[in-house]
Amino acid sequence: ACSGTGQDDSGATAETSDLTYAVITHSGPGDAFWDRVKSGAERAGDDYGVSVDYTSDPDPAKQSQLIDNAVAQKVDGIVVSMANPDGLKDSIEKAVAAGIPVVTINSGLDESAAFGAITHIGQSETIAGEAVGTKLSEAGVSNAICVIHEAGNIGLEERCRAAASTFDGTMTNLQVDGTNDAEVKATIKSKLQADPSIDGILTLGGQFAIGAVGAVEESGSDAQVATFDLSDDVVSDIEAGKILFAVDQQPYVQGFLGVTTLYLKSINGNDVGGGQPINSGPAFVTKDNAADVAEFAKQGTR
Amino acid sequence: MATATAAPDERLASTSLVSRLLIRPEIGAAVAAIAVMIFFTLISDRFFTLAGAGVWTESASTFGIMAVAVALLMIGGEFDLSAGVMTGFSALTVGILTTNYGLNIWVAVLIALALALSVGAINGILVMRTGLPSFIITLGTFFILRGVDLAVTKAIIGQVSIQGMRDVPFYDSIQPVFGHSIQIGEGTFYVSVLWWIAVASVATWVLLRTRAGNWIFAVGGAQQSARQVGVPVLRTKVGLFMTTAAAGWLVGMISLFRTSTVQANTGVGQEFIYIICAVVGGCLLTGGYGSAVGAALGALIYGMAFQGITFAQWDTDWLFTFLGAMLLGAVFLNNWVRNRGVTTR
Amino acid sequence: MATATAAPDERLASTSLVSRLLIRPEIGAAVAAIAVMIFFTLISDRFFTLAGAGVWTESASTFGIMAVAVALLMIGGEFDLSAGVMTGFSALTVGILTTNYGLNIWVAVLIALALALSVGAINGILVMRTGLPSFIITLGTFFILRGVDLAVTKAIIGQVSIQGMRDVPFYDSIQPVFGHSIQIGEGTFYVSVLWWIAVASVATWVLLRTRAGNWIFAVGGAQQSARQVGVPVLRTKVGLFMTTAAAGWLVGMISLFRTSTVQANTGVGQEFIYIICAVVGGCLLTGGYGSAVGAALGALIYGMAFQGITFAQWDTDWLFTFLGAMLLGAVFLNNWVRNRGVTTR
Amino acid sequence: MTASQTRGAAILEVDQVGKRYGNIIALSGISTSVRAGEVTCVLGDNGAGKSTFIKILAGAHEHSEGVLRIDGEECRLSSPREALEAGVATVYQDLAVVPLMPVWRNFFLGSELTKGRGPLRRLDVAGMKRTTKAELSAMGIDLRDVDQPIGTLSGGERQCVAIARAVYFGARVLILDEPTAALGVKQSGVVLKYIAKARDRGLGVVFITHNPHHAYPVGDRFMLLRRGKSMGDFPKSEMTLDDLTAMMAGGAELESLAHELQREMGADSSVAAELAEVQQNVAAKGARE
Amino acid sequence: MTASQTRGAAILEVDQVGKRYGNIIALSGISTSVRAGEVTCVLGDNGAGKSTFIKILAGAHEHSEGVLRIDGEECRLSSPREALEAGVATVYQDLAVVPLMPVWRNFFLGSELTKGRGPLRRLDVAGMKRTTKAELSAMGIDLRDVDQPIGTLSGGERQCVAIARAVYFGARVLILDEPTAALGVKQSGVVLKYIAKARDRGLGVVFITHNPHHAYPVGDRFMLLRRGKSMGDFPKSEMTLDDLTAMMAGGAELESLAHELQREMGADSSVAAELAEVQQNVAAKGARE
Ligand SMILES: Nc1ncnc2c1ncn2[C@@H]1O[C@H](COP(=O)(O)OP(=O)(O)OP(=O)(O)O)[C@@H](O)[C@H]1O
Ligand SMILES: Nc1ncnc2c1ncn2[C@@H]1O[C@H](COP(=O)(O)OP(=O)(O)OP(=O)(O)O)[C@@H](O)[C@H]1O
Ligand SMILES: [Mg+2]
Ligand SMILES: [Mg+2]
Repeated sequence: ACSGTGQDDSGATAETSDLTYAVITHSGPGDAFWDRVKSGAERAGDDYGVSVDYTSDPDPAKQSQLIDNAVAQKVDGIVVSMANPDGLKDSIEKAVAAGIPVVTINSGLDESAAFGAITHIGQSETIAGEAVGTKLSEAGVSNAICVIHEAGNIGLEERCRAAASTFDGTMTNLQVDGTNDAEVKATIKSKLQADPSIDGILTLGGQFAIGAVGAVEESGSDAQVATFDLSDDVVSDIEAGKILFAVDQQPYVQGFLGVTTLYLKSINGNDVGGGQPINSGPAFVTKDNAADVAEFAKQGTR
Repeated sequence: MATATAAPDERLASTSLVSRLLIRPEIGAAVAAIAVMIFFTLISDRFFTLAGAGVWTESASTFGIMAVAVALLMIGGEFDLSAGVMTGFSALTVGILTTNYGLNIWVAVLIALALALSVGAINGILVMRTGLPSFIITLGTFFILRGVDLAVTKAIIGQVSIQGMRDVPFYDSIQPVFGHSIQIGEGTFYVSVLWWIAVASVATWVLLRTRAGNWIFAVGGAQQSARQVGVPVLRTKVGLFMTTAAAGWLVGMISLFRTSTVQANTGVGQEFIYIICAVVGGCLLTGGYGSAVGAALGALIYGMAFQGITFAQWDTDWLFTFLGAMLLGAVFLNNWVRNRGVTTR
Repeated sequence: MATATAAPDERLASTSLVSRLLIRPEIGAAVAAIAVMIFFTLISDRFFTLAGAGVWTESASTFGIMAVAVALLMIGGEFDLSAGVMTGFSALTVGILTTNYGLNIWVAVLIALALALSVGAINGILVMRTGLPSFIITLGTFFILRGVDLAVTKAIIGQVSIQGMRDVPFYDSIQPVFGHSIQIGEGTFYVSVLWWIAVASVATWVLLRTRAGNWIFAVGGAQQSARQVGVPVLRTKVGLFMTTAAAGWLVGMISLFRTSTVQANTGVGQEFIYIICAVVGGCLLTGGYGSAVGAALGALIYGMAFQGITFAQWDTDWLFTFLGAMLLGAVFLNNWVRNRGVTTR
Repeated sequence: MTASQTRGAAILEVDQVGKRYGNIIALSGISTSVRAGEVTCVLGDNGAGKSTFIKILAGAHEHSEGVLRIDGEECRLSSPREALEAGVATVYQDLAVVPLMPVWRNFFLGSELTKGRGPLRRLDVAGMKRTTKAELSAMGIDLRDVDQPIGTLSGGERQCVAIARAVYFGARVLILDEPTAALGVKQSGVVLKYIAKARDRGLGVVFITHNPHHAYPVGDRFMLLRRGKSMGDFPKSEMTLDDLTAMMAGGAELESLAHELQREMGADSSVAAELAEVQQNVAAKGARE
Repeated sequence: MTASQTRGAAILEVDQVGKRYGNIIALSGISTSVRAGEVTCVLGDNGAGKSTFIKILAGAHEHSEGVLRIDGEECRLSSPREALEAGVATVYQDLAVVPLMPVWRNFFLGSELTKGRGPLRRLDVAGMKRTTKAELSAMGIDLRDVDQPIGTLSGGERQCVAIARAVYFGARVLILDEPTAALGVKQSGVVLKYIAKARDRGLGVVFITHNPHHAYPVGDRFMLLRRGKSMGDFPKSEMTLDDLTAMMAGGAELESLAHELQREMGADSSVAAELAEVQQNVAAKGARE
């Protein structure tokens, strides 16, 4: 399997086994969050000398086809994110029935065991979102917008819904076109101008936070920006006080641990977690600890 | 006066059976499909197994049903950009009516069909009455439906995906019609493959052997002329839009009963895959030329390429690059084969 | 023998200046733009302010630059589906070359232009040499570029968006060219608006007052006939594809220097917005008819509608529904206005 | 000088019809009727409005003024299909064929032969191919293959398909817009024969041509259009071939052209001679009246 | 009976050229030459291959066999542009116009007039409109408006634009494929005059028509095609108008048609009479030889 850069120390692996694991997520192509899951999984594959195949599709029907595909390929284990558990039920059960160990990551905590997965790693968008809602209230925000950069994306909708559920003030969703950075900024600007009482912006991806910061500056609003996910620029903006905080769900961990769990199952029969889910986060990055994560954000692993 | 005789015409060069075969629009697509199949069989030893075939035929089948309908529409000279979102729209209708309002599932399925057909009819009538290109009209309906899917679903059930379909009464009575699967060896084959074959066969029969088929070619090839010789242009075109909508409904049902769930953004962006399949299968974007079998084969090529890339275990960052290269390769091959058959200039 | 006289021709009904004006393809778009503007001004008191205008002109400007180029291409009878990713491709090229390899930013910008032009030329040459529809060829390049954008970026910088552009040497020397903004009252206006106006003006001049413009209309309207009277079809079409690619580069630079970042999937799906703007502005999808000013106005309509919905504070779950309804409304109005002007059947 | 002689009942009648395309007045104030068993020739310069007139009769364009009556009943033809159903078959100047479709499918387009019943009702492909081949070879067109796309036929072959089709389906009225324009001498002869036959079978025929030698022998009445207006409707009894040629050439302004041609092309030019003769005729007639 | 009389140098020459469309042999083994100051008429039945032949000369189709020489040098014309640059202007049977473009833009398409220099070089719109209007009215076409899309002109008006354009730009060779087909008597006369003028100016002209009355007066040599093959190339000195009509009508098989027509249409049918006369002529000639 291919690996990202910055991991040239992977020579630690002595022998390579012929184990193959499939990591199948509900991400769209090029999504920054899921890209880190992928990096984590591939790094684990390199470290353990196993091959890792990462595939993804946001449509549950297609994602389940990818699982069927992995089963047809007779992989040695499957890591799967279950944003839409109903849609994957048949395929996961079929995989389990075929004797392939399955680990669920990120979302699908409730169904994981029922479908026959050996464990669940992550925490869902819901937990992260709820934590964000609380934290925004603490910061004194009362009228916030939640910027959804892909209409109808189940994970993004869930984040906003969860954040709104624990947030004390009002939170409205704003749909923007995530494939056009300049438009994201312009749309946020429009919103800020249309409703000057907005004092908080929650973005769901690092690069959109940068746009939000720009929009705040240009429209003369004093809204505070918070975001999911990190990036180099986000960390510097946090250090500069332009971004209040960023939630780090530690996606890298979800990918890495997913593969690790399967690896241990393969070589040693371990059931990591012993049937209990393993939490991967969330971690908040604020002005206080931003410097610590800056280096990793630069690498693209946090 | 010269009359037709059975004697060979000196103005015709003798041609082999092969080159006469090559004239059919679907042959190029068939050759390309075989090439893609061989390619992936060589690359991955799991691709050409029963288990593998189960996966890529399933993947191809839903594309195929839509591609055939879209191909008919394209032969008739029109596009339907709302075709993709129509699949989600139908499935959401059924999902909401049953899980939220507790309607009988058979009734819900029929209501969804009626809704789909109405949207198709509206598309057709708007296109014909305003004289605007169908590209822009159906883009409008695409946008409208897309927003409706999201907003209505969220407003009614509070989230963006339907959950709990399996617990709806009579679910098991209807599920086999659209989502049944059988095990052959180690491969799982879905009933959607039969639907695909059935749709392609009926479409081929209609195109080549019925008056309606003749009219479809005519309205796509030269609408004005067709009108002048008395083809009922309005009826033909509206019928085509309704056919596409009905196919969208069928695929929506297949996807709903296959996975027992549907999301508010299901089908968004798929409309182009259908058009791609039809074009790979030899349909002209300008209308008046193409075949249903070709479109079905186009979907097979797409399905095989899509799943084959996973079988080949290539890095999926490159997914689209591979897909693009495969598609171009398939179209070039198709084109080359067709040009062997006939040189029209 | 009857010769042309200045005397009024009895075979012409007298027409008012108004109805003669209405024949120009862009008038419908202008009327629709004004209608949309009035609509949102009535709905939101913040829309028609300097601050508001700053936002929607900015939004319209990048769409507008691309829409004009895409309109030229459409008038010339072709599509370019790779136009959207081209913006991301150019910006990523600059981003990677500067932040990762430390290349001089001016040189990087020129290299990106050269790459864009080559892709455009390849598109054009493939379309002309194979005779395949540009829809399918540029779909292939779209897929390929999309994969390249993601995979190469990922492989080189290890993540999917460019970081740290602002720290690149000489960034401040080039930023004003593409990303400069000025404050007028409480509105921020970007230099991209000037680019938009410049591109639309040059394109209009080329279309209406140069030989190349004549050829563009001809190759789009009737390629075979154009070829027969000696129009250099290959040159014209390849030039059009290169123009579109160059516009993609320009928009990529504007977006890069305005936001100082770019992600691997920038521009995916935007190609349809460009086509929509061109069609709303009165271009025919079948080629041979349209105007650059119309396309620029189409972009203005799209930009106003898109931002206007946010200004109106409507629930953005319905965003696409509103957008679809606005678009259909604009096209219907445009069409109605044009039909007032000329009844061709 | 208006026609009064009737051979049969008026099938189609127009009264003061006109047609505008935007601000262009293509036709105005035309009145005439098409009678069973009679051939009406429509004459006129290029751009006089002949095709526009025919398209109104055929239902391809709706008229913008005046009344159209079929069998005495006032009606508006909003589509050619309605006209076809009333038994009016038309050969359009632009032929109305679908280039990518095979010849036989074009021949039967809109009026396909079928066999079988219910869901098994299907095209009678063999029958249609046979008929097409036979009808075309009766016109002297020996096609290699009726499965060839019609767009690959020569101009004249295509024209023959359009004529053969109209003749085959024409039930009560046959409208022909310059059918012989692209045809060779032999094929033109066949078309004239068809027209005569159709007339004898009791059909009403409207025939447009620029060739007086084609119009005169078959025509019963001659309607002259000039610049979108009718110049009158003359029965054959009031016309000679020369009158007709004069009318078709525009009557006046001919002298100079005839002289010029004779000078340019020498005395062997039959066109010049014809024009000259016509011109004298016109002059003579003018003197008589 | 092969042509030997030459009025000027051969500009275009073809030797055993042929053209296949897939398995359809449209043309084979044609040899002839186009000489300065000479009008070559190409005759033949519908579908004989005339347009195909012309398209080879005009560079619109590449020939599949044989050799093509321009000014004695062997070459392949891969685009009409090359032919135009060699001074060959063509009127195609399908006219080669862009329907949505205004008349004047169509007239100058590919050879636009410009004024100004460098980046300011721009179309000379006024000049082009003026020229278009003037050239068309010289042909007797009085357009309402040269800004009208050419697709809205009548068939004959469109034909005149195509002819006027070719005549205006034709430098050394003028090729006309059935230019008079859709034209009225007057316009046809003008076209014949143009052909004669072009010949006198020393251009080589290739002229296709189905009308012997148009072909005979202006033609110097007559090439006959039948079913894709050449039946020979005759100088005018060896031909009479009747020979020509006979050749154009296909010679044989005429008798029955002539009789039939005479029966159908009565004695006043000039076509029938003509055919009958021709037929006798052919018979007589056959007897002589
Ligand atoms: N693109 C093509 N593909 C296949 N066959 C063709 C094509 N073009 C022409 N043909 C065939 O070649 C033959 C010669 O056609 P051509 O147009 O040269 O005839 P023509 O002599 O000009 O006839 P007409 O007098 O009717 O215009 C015809 O039989 C026609 O069917
Ligand atoms: N769609 C249209 N829009 C505008 N003007 C038109 C349209 N169709 C025809 N015209 C004009 O109407 C006039 C009459 O056209 P029509 O085709 O009836 O002439 P015609 O008598 O058939 O001529 P021809 O002998 O050349 O075929 C022409 O001057 C033409 O320019
Ligand atoms: Mg006409
Ligand atoms: Mg011809």
